[in-house]
Amino acid sequence: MIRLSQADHTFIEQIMAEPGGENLLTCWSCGTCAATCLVRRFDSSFNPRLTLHQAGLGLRGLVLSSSEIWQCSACDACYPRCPRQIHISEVMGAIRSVAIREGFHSPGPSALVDEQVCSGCAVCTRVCPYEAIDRVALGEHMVAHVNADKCMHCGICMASCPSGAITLDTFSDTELVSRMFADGWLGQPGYLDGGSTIPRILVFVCQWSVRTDAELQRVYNLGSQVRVVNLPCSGRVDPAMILTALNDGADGVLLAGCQEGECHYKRGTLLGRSKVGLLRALLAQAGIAQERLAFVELGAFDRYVLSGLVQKMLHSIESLVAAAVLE
Amino acid sequence: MPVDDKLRVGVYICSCGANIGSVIDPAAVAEYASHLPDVVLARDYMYMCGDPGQNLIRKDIRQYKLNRVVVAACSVRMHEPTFRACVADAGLNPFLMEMANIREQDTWVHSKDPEGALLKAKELVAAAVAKVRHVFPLTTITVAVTKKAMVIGGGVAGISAALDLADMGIPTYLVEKELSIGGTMAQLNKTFPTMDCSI
Amino acid sequence: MDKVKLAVYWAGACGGCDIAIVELGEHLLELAQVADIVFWPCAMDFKLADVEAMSDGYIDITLFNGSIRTDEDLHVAKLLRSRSRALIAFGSCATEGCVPGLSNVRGSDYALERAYLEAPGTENTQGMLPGRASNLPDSLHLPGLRPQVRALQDVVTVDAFVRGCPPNYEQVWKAINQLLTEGLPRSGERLLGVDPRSLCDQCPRVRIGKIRVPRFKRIHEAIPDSEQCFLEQGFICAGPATHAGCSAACIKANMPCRGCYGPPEGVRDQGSAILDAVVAGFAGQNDAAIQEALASIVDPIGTFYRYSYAVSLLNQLAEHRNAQPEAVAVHAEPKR
Amino acid sequence: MVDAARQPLIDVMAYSDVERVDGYIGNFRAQVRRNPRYVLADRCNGCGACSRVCPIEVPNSFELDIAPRKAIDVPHGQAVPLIYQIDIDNCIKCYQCVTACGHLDAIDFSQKAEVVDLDIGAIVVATGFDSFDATKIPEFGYSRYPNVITAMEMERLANSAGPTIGHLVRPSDGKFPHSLAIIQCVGSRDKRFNEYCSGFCCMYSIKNALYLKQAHPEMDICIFYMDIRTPAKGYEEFYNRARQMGIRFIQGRPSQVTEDPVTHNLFVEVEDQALGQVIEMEAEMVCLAAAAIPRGDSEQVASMLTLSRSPSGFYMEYHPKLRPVDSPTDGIFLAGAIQGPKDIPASVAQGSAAASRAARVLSKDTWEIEPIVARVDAERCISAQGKKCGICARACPYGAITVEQGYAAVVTPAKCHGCGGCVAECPQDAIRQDHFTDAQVVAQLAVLLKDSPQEKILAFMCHWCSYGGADNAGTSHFEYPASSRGVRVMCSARMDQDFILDAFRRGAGMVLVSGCHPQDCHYITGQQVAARRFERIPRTLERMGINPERFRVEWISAAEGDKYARVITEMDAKLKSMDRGQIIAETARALPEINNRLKRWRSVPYMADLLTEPELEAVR
Repeated sequence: MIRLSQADHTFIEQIMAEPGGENLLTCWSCGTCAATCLVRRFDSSFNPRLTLHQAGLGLRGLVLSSSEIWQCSACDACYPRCPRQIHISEVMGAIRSVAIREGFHSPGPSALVDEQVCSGCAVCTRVCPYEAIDRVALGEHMVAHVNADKCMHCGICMASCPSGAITLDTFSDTELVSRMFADGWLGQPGYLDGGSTIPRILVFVCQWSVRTDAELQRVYNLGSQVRVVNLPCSGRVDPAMILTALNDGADGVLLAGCQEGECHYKRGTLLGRSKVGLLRALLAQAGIAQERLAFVELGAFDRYVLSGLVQKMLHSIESLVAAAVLE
Repeated sequence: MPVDDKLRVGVYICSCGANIGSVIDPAAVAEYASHLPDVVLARDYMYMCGDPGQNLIRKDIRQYKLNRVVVAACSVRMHEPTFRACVADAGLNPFLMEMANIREQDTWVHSKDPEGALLKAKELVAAAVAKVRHVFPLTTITVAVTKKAMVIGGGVAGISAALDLADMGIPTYLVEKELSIGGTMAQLNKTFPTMDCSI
Repeated sequence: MDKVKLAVYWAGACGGCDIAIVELGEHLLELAQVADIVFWPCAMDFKLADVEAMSDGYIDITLFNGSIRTDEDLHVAKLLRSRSRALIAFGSCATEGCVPGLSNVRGSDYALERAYLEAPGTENTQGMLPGRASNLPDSLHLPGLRPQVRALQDVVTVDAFVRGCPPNYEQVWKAINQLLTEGLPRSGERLLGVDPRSLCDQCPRVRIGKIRVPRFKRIHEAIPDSEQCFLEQGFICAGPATHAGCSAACIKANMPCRGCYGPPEGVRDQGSAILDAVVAGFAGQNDAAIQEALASIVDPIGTFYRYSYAVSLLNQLAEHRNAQPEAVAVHAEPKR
Repeated sequence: MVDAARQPLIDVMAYSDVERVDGYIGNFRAQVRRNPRYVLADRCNGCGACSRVCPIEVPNSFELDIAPRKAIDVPHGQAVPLIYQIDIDNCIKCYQCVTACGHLDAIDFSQKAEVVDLDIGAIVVATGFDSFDATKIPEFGYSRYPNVITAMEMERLANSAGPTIGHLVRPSDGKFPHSLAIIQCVGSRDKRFNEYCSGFCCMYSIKNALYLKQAHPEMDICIFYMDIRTPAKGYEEFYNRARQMGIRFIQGRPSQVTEDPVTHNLFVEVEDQALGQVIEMEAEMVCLAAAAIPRGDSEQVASMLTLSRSPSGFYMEYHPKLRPVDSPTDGIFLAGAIQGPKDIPASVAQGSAAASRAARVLSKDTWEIEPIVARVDAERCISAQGKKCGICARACPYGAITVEQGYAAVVTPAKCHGCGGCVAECPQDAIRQDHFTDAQVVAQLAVLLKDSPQEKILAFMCHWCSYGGADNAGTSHFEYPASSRGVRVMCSARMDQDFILDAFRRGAGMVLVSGCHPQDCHYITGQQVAARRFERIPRTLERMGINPERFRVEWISAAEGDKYARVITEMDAKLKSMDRGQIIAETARALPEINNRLKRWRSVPYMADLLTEPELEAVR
């Protein structure tokens, strides 16, 4: 049992003294944030309303030792909907600041830098949506260093590192490639190569952009001509993976990410979109049909649209061949 | 602009229970006020607006021949009519009474600075005394009343007002923007809590 | 100890790589102490027949520069492979196709027509093209162009690589010393004479690390600051995705890196890596801004794949499209 | 409704607009425009023959545009008055209605708008409320998904007199919805839109749920709420009945509504607070309990009647507890939702209350009004000396002053509302305002700025707004520094430039002039007169060597206690950051110039003493 008499009012004051923590007590627990938050799709225990409520009661130990305070990715999907206009990610940030001051740390995971390979090029420090990476001196070299308390393990840095010096336990390159190739789905001639009799599409899906399992199930229902590979973020995609897939028998690659402004990692969807945009320009210049690669955005209100978008791409690839025959 | 023969100002400091009295000492304000020019008496009391408080003023006006009154209490928006009526009862022109707002604009907003609040209360009282020394009797203006009413809006509230006015014998114009009266209520299905129909 | 037998050959290339060897200067005398040059048509009087006459494995080390552009290049590459104990791809052309590889974008027929028929100042009223039959008397037989420019290791097995367009002479000397002192490399084993990290490790410029830019400028559009990271100024620089080894020569001349030293180890496709580095610095917060940034990158292939198109995943994909893959001696395996 | 039409003393003027109101308590004159129906009221018998033959259908706003009406029609069958009307913009003038009307000859295409003047003694304002536009909350899907409707649309769809004769159907397919999700607090209790509680939505949603559940026991009805508020008599019992009947109440505000594009069913995502888990309901229909909001024309009506609006936009009463149906303007009373969201019982009660308050005036033959009016000193008025002036007449918002060259200006006391604008504007100091004379105001300044004036903020406040705002800071207990000293006048228009200069002459550290927001001004244009005057003051001060940052103008409504406290707090901080010696030096520098400007003032009665002698001789 929690004894309210033991609640720590200085904890409330500490949080409210931090920038962004001022609105802690404004919350009246309507739950809009909890129902909006995407984190709970993969971790049902995560509940921002509850964390704010606990903090507002002054339950210092419970809040600071919980892993939840580290999980908010500051996507700010909840903020515009909050009827109390509480910038919840900022309150979370204020709680984290208090936690760090008191010796608590994020349980991770976080990105790891191979300091023997890193050249300190600063691409990762620039790309990180959380400014979690800085360059530090290591002997005569400058190398990247990840602040594990800030890292949200989105994998964007890993995808962006031109030297392949950054790794993460989840969604590693090896893991993604093996899922692309699993069961020999890649490595055989595709429809456009005259191999398969039907077009085959690899769908990279940002795990946050798909709001329900039912949505994904409808894509699976399209059968083996579609291979779905989950990504932590559309910004995680590596152009080389897309080119490899197209080379190894995928007729099309579809990258599905969050709608602009709804990215779970702030700017990942813009990165994914940019990469696809540049790749399509490269395909066009190399004389390869642009229809084979597309970025599609899934909004918070979109339901059961992904399977339709995949089918649309299948049709457009079929019509590529039909057009070639006509020529 | 006649100034009476000799100004005799009475000052009344209200404690308003604890609303004023818990932040500043009304007696201290009264003591201060008693030394202001033309002030012949200054008192503090728990509730000036209550009957005993008002009686005190009426009695003093008669007994001490007060010809100006300052009441330091709440906002004029609250009790100016009360104290004007009070002094009028005692035969004083109601416009010879002034109020100093030492509650809404003092103790309620400076509770964390009692010293500052006390100083401010004293000066507000002094200002009211200064003004009251310059006021003169005024006569209210009497106008004729056109015994008709206009109700703007024919919804449930407007209809209710119009019916009551008309039932009291007052001719009433019920002006409605829309084609028919009834407002929102006419659009409703059943109404709570009786579940009868709205029309 | 016997002297090492050394061969140098120039295939589809500009000649810069040979100059890089000549640039060794006094080191050439040291080289002469330990090595006999048995074949170097550019510098000394050797004939192809001399090589044909050698037994297999006669040459210890061959420094092969240039891409496989013509039938003759292919023939000599195969010949030198058989005669050499160690075949070294020397310079960007041999390593990854280099600038000649960009002709793969439009194909060799287009390249010939463009160069011999359409280029301004060209007078070729009879429409003669190399490698095609001509009816002129005393005409030389010129070798025909292959449909695609290839890197050396795409046609024969290569034992080691020296990067650069051209390789920096210090690096060349380091590479040669490495070969002479550490013994001959096994097939495809390593890069010679380079540093382990990407160019940024050696770049003296200041990187703030958080600066993102709304769009990219081309080098003729503005004069870059000489102290600050090119990418943070909005100039595309391939440094982050390029192997160190050149001693940051271009950077020091206030020119952004264009990637001639190829990708860092472990990176399959240099163009993808440059693209990643560039996209990372986009400041745009919405689609319109992103489109603007994308539009500021003209000639994406020339920007991202200037040196590596011939060995790129993109070129491979484009060839699929042509659906007539030519037979190659060694199928493209993951390099390095 | 019908009672009102039958009551002989009530003149129902439907389809009419109040265009203008002048006058004062007991003596208002209203200009009302009767819009043309193109059907003569005294001939139309409401038979509907015209409508039956009319070939044109247009959306019916009474049905919230979900059902049509004819171009000649009544809004609904029980309309009062039952007079048909032609929607002239959509009428094709086929004149079939004229034929159908026959010998009644009630249709008159030449009818024009008619403007009538009404003389009245009191006014009751009961203009009601609007519904919140639910499209402003995109996450609830209103207008994006056909089966998301508002509560008012539900009223029509469930109404046996409505377009579906009481059969509830889904807009997407016309089928009965077997499941219904009701979302509460749509646009209310929401900082993005309206912070207040709309008050009666809980009850009407429960009513709708109960009504539907009674008719369709198998229907799955879920009400998603933040708090259920049923405080009035019999309401809690009503709520309990709904729970007993199996209507599900889930505490939690839905995050969003999405739609299955094929079935058009809706998915409501919500955190059930009791479970602490996010749940999803698939509903065939969603009903949004849209908040009651102030009417779109409330600002316009407020300025016509010189009423004030609370921050929420609803009209402000004179006093929230003691005079809840009086408006700040004498003789004008508030009834119903225009004063704040209200349900039917409360609206009826307030209508009666307003009638009673109005009758308090109307039952008398005469009414006494405050004598705080302007008076002209004929000897000082330069018009009397034959000079051309008339500044006072131009400043008066009520036309209460007439100026004829050669004669002193004349104030009509019954027309004068006592703002004091003319007094402050008169360049000759020839007008005084009873009870707020120059001497009465300056006597206060002299006392308040006697001791340590450099540490004080002198705050001029208008009676209606900023004084009320300062009171509101008090009732809300918003603390601010005790360095301010308030001086009340009736309107910011009364705040004479000379007052401000005198305050600086006496060494005031800061001077605040505050009044109503322009639309709230109790004296129509008083605030504008003041604002124009105050605009010039910073430059004047600067020329005299006084830092213009020591002067501040703020418009603060009676509801903006927080703003009043904030302004004083900011000014206090600014003052504390200034050098005291510098303030004294500035005062000394400006003194000759100010004295020079105030020279004429000395001849105003009682002013000479106040401008030289120290007023307060406090004995310590």
